[in-house]
Amino acid sequence: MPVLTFREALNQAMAEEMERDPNVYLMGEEVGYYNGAYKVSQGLMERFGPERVIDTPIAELGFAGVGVGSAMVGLRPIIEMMTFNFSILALDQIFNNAAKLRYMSGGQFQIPIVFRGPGGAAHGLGAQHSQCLDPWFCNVPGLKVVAPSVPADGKGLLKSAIRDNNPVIFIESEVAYGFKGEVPEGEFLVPLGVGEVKREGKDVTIVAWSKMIHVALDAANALAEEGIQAEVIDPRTLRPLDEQILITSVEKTNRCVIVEEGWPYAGVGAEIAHRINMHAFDHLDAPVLRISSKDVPMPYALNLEKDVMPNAQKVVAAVKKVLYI
Amino acid sequence: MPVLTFREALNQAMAEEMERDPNVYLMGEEVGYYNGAYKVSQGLMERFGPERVIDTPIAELGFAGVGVGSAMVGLRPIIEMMTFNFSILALDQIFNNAAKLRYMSGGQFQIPIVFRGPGGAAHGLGAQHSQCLDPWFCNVPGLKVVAPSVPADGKGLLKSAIRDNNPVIFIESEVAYGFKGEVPEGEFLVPLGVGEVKREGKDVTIVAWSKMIHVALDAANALAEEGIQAEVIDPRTLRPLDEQILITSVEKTNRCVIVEEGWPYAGVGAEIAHRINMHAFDHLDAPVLRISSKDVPMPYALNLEKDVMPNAQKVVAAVKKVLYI
Amino acid sequence: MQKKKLVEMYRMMLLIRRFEERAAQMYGMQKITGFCHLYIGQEAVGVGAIAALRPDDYFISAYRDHGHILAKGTDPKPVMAELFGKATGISKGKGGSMHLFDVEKGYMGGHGIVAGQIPLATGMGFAIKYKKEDKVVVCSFGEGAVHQGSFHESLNLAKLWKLPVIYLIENNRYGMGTPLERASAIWDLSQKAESYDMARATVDGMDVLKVYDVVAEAADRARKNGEPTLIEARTYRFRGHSMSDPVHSHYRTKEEVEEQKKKDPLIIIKDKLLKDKVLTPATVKELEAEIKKIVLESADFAENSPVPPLEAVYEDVYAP
Amino acid sequence: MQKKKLVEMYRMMLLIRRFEERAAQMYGMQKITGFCHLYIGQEAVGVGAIAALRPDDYFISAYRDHGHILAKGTDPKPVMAELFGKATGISKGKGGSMHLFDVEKGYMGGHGIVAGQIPLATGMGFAIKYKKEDKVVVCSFGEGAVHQGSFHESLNLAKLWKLPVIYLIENNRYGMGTPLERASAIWDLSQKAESYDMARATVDGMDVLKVYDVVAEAADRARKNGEPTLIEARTYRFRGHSMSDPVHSHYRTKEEVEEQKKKDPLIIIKDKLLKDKVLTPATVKELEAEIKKIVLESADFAENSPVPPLEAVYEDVYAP
Ligand SMILES: Cc1ncc(C[n+]2csc(CCOP(=O)(O)OP(=O)(O)O)c2C)c(N)n1
Ligand SMILES: Cc1ncc(C[n+]2csc(CCOP(=O)(O)OP(=O)(O)O)c2C)c(N)n1
Ligand SMILES: [Mg+2]
Ligand SMILES: [Mg+2]
Repeated sequence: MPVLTFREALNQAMAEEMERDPNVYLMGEEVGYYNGAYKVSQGLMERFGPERVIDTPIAELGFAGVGVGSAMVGLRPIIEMMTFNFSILALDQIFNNAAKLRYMSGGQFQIPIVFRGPGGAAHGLGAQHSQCLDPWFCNVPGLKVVAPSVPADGKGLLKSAIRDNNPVIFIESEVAYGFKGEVPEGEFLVPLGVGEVKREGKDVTIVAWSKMIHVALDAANALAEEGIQAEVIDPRTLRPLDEQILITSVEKTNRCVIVEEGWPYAGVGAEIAHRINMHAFDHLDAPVLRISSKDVPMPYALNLEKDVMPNAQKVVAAVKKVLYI
Repeated sequence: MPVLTFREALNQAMAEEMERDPNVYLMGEEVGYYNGAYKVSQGLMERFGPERVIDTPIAELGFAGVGVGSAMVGLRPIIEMMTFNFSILALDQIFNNAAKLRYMSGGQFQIPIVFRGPGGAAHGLGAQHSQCLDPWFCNVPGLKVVAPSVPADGKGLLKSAIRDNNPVIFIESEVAYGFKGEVPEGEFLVPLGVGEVKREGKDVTIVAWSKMIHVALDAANALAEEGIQAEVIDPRTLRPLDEQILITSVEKTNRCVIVEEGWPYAGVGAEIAHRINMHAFDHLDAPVLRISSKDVPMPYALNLEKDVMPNAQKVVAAVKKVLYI
Repeated sequence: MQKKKLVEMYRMMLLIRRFEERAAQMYGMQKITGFCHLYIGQEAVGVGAIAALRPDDYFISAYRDHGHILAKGTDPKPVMAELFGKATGISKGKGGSMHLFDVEKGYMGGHGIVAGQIPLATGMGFAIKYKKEDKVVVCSFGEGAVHQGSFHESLNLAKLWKLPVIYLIENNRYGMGTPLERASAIWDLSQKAESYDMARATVDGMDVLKVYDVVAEAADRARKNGEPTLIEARTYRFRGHSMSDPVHSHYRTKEEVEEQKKKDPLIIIKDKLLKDKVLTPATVKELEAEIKKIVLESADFAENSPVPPLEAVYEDVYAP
Repeated sequence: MQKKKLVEMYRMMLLIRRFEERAAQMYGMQKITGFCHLYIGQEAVGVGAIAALRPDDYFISAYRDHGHILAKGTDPKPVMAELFGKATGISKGKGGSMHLFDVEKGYMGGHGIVAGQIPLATGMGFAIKYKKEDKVVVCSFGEGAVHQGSFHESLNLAKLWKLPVIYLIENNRYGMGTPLERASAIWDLSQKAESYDMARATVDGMDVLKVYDVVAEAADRARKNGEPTLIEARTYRFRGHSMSDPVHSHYRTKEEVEEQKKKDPLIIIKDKLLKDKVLTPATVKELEAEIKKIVLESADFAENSPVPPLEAVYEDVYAP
């Protein structure tokens, strides 16, 4: 199987879907002539022309709404947010229009639109550029939320997201764009709403997604050296959430640690913890613990940034805590 | 003690604080000549003049930013959002500027600003006007979030919020503006971050805030008739959260139901449930249950709306479930 | 203009007026809840604009939308039923007064967030261009919406990309209780087009024929050259902002409202058509009677329709 | 203008140029991380504008902010230390290149969200009026920021309320890789002032004296009448958008950049001052030496400063 970087896998997904359906187009800041701020759209304008790969002015609210409006009349836009930080300006169009138009109209519309781009922190970008908005998107019915962790999932989920007839928030990662992995060629779809066991284990369940999977796997490797077998679960889609895969795992391991990049208060991890507590209460031998970013805006200095973010040691410590060792 | 409506209590808080400190001003749509869309600012323009009670054009992002900018140089704005639904347009100024400027500047600023207005559903306003944004605000470090349930708390907390040197999101309720209650005259401050037991009980803890307190109290009354003594706790401030009052109660009752108006996924209730699970795990005799609005955009038809919202019956049913009866 | 079309325009204005009066009555009887914004006084704008369009052109507007959906050709019955929150409503009772939609007729809503529909309209214009269709979009909004960022972002995009969108300001002088002069740095709103080098026009929004002409011209420009236009139609609302607001209070006097009512758009067109012998007093009477019946039937239909079943709560959140 | 002031302006432009060159070098050595946007080529705009202000006037800008904070009078040492992410940085190492602040000097940041600072500036103008202070605000932003909604909302408010704010577009022709003509429906950006009946000016942003004059005039208008102004300064950036971008690539040619470098604002002012005998080749040399030393010292200071202690993570989230 070919080995691709994450950005290549995403690029392939878009190219294949644009090939397949002329109603699919890509719009955003610098997606065309510049080939994307992070080169995810490399070559797409050249291949599909500037009518289908459209550079926008810096006007997130406006072009997000353009995407939604065009989806109301049959197009299937992919709207790139250069980073999801900037989507804060566009939330009204995403929450109030994309997510609600179908419902408010009694089903007269479908809004097949993908908002994609990197979320979370990169390195040394400071507070306004290092945010993880996952929980806000997950909070809103009418949206789906996807956060792939490896290139193959990136491709398979993005293709499914583009074909989905609903608004999908597709959260990538700046630091992961260079990660490599085997990616099936051609028609390869990962269904939305289906999680995956990224590593099997029996002693504790670690739930993580997006680039936090790699933190979780690092922790699992370190734990393995101490004889602790961690099971690492990647829900891949955050909304709808594959509850069953989580519960099945916790029923086996009786312990759970959730790793998320976002802030702790009302994070996605809080919801996952709640669902596990609710559905696997009698199986839990310890409270579900969560490792999140520290509850502060992201500082610039790299030593502070590192301290704020989840890492393998923090996860290992939490695992030991739920194992009471 | 005088009996006031909620709106009068809030009005009094603003009037007293504007009297006390000439740097406090009120800005928003229709707050002046019209005396507020919901009449919370009744008489304030007449009393303090149009320089301190300022009507704005419909430009939420703009005037929210004006508030933040003026707070950067020493003023203490109260920014009324006609309803918090419209604050979605202003979130960039709230999240990226109000919440982060102090941190990013290494403490060079304080941003004493209150964003206030009604949140949640009223009656028959449909999906775009019936949202509960509490969890998004709570997610963000740098903000404080307050959600009073009774007029006295409304006054005491609003006065504290105005005097606080940080951005405070102060969430009221359209349907509660007419609720009446005793309100102490003059200098009456309820500190931020301190919850209150609204009703004592020993069998189960019900956590609720804002207008959901009344749902919780109705449920508690109904339960009392069946001999079940529910303790109703109102955190009053959601961020920072008075964890201790919650834990103390659950340690006594061993059971907990959380009632919130918002959507379930990654709601404030998820966070509260998580904290209780984490800190009172060994005291819990049943999983913490949550009653939220149903996971759908708000429908217009009153029968559907009613079905979507939390109510006393749903709370009673959840309580019985955690009591295994 | 053809006689038939003139009569049709008058008839539609009358239908909207009577429909709104009935809605007001039903609101008073609590058959309708929530926010309900009447179009009374502004009928010439929506009717004139939509008459200048083809049936498959798009129209999109704000929450003051009853008149627009009717003018676009939707049967009054499901419209009234929607206001009642009934299962037979045009949005199945889930949208309400502010969120009427009729995609088949090209009526794209009914939007509750001030100026939120402006980027949507721009996106429809984008789609028309993308699909190389022969259509235009008219986007209606109040003068209060002009100061929102989405107005600015959209107009720049529309001109930059040459999209067939007509931005139609229904300037009724007030946004709730705020007069234009306390919300806008300028009085002549179509001047905002200068920021985008966009075609512009100002029109008497009380005269349906003038509105028709201006929109017809803009639609032509949009179709032929993909050129957007910004139109300001000067109109007036005869009722309060919504059913929960008084007709006059702090922000305008009774005298002002009475004065404005002398320019009632229905009277203006009726007088003209009578003078031009397009209508006779007899046909006016007949029309009144016909409309009265239609409106009554719509209220009966709404009244007798069932409320939505509770299962509807979970329907249409996601498309299959 | 006084000779001393002219020399001071030249000196400041030189300081910025050399500071930026050093920052680029430090970035190459990975002493500086994240996004780092250099001001090289645009020095005349910030220096000319700030020279026209009083020390207690406010200046606020975007992430391309090194030049602005230096021009406002901040010691280069804590500025360089901030880029290094050190505890001695002007924002204690927590802001970084994009988030420099010096409230004491009236430099209000350093903002990473395009156009996010425009409402803030408007709010400062509001506060000046509220407190009846004799101050003005200059708000700098790129031509790419003009299409954001916050620009539009702010300018309407500033004119409506008569706020002493000067909106200064630093039009360097590109927003990242997007030239103005692919982002804007119009070329002459100060024309946007028409939408608000606002005073406007266009100025050669490569000539510090012209910038000075235009801003001085606007500041006067702001102080006397509370009148805002929209100024477009036409300038050019000689480097890539940020340190991670190439100087030229798809969006502009090497030739274009070389051509533009002939209008280097430092050369323009230097030649003029030499011609007018305000400077001599000898004083230029002295200045170069002095500046070189200052910049080197700033880098040494940054290098030798400690990183922030981990406790700093939880500090300054909330004010007491
Ligand atoms: C973003 C947003 N802000 C505020 C409101 C509340 N609101 C509803 S209508 C209205 C006034 C709008 O005035 P205008 O645009 O002139 O339209 P008109 O009602 O006069 O038709 C306001 C402030 C809203 N619905 N959306
Ligand atoms: C809201 C927002 N959208 C996108 C970005 C990413 N971004 C950073 S700088 C920039 C270009 C800005 O161009 P311009 O305003 O002309 O300023 P210049 O960099 O040329 O000084 C973009 C798109 C951002 N920081 N904020
Ligand atoms: Mg109006
Ligand atoms: Mg630029």
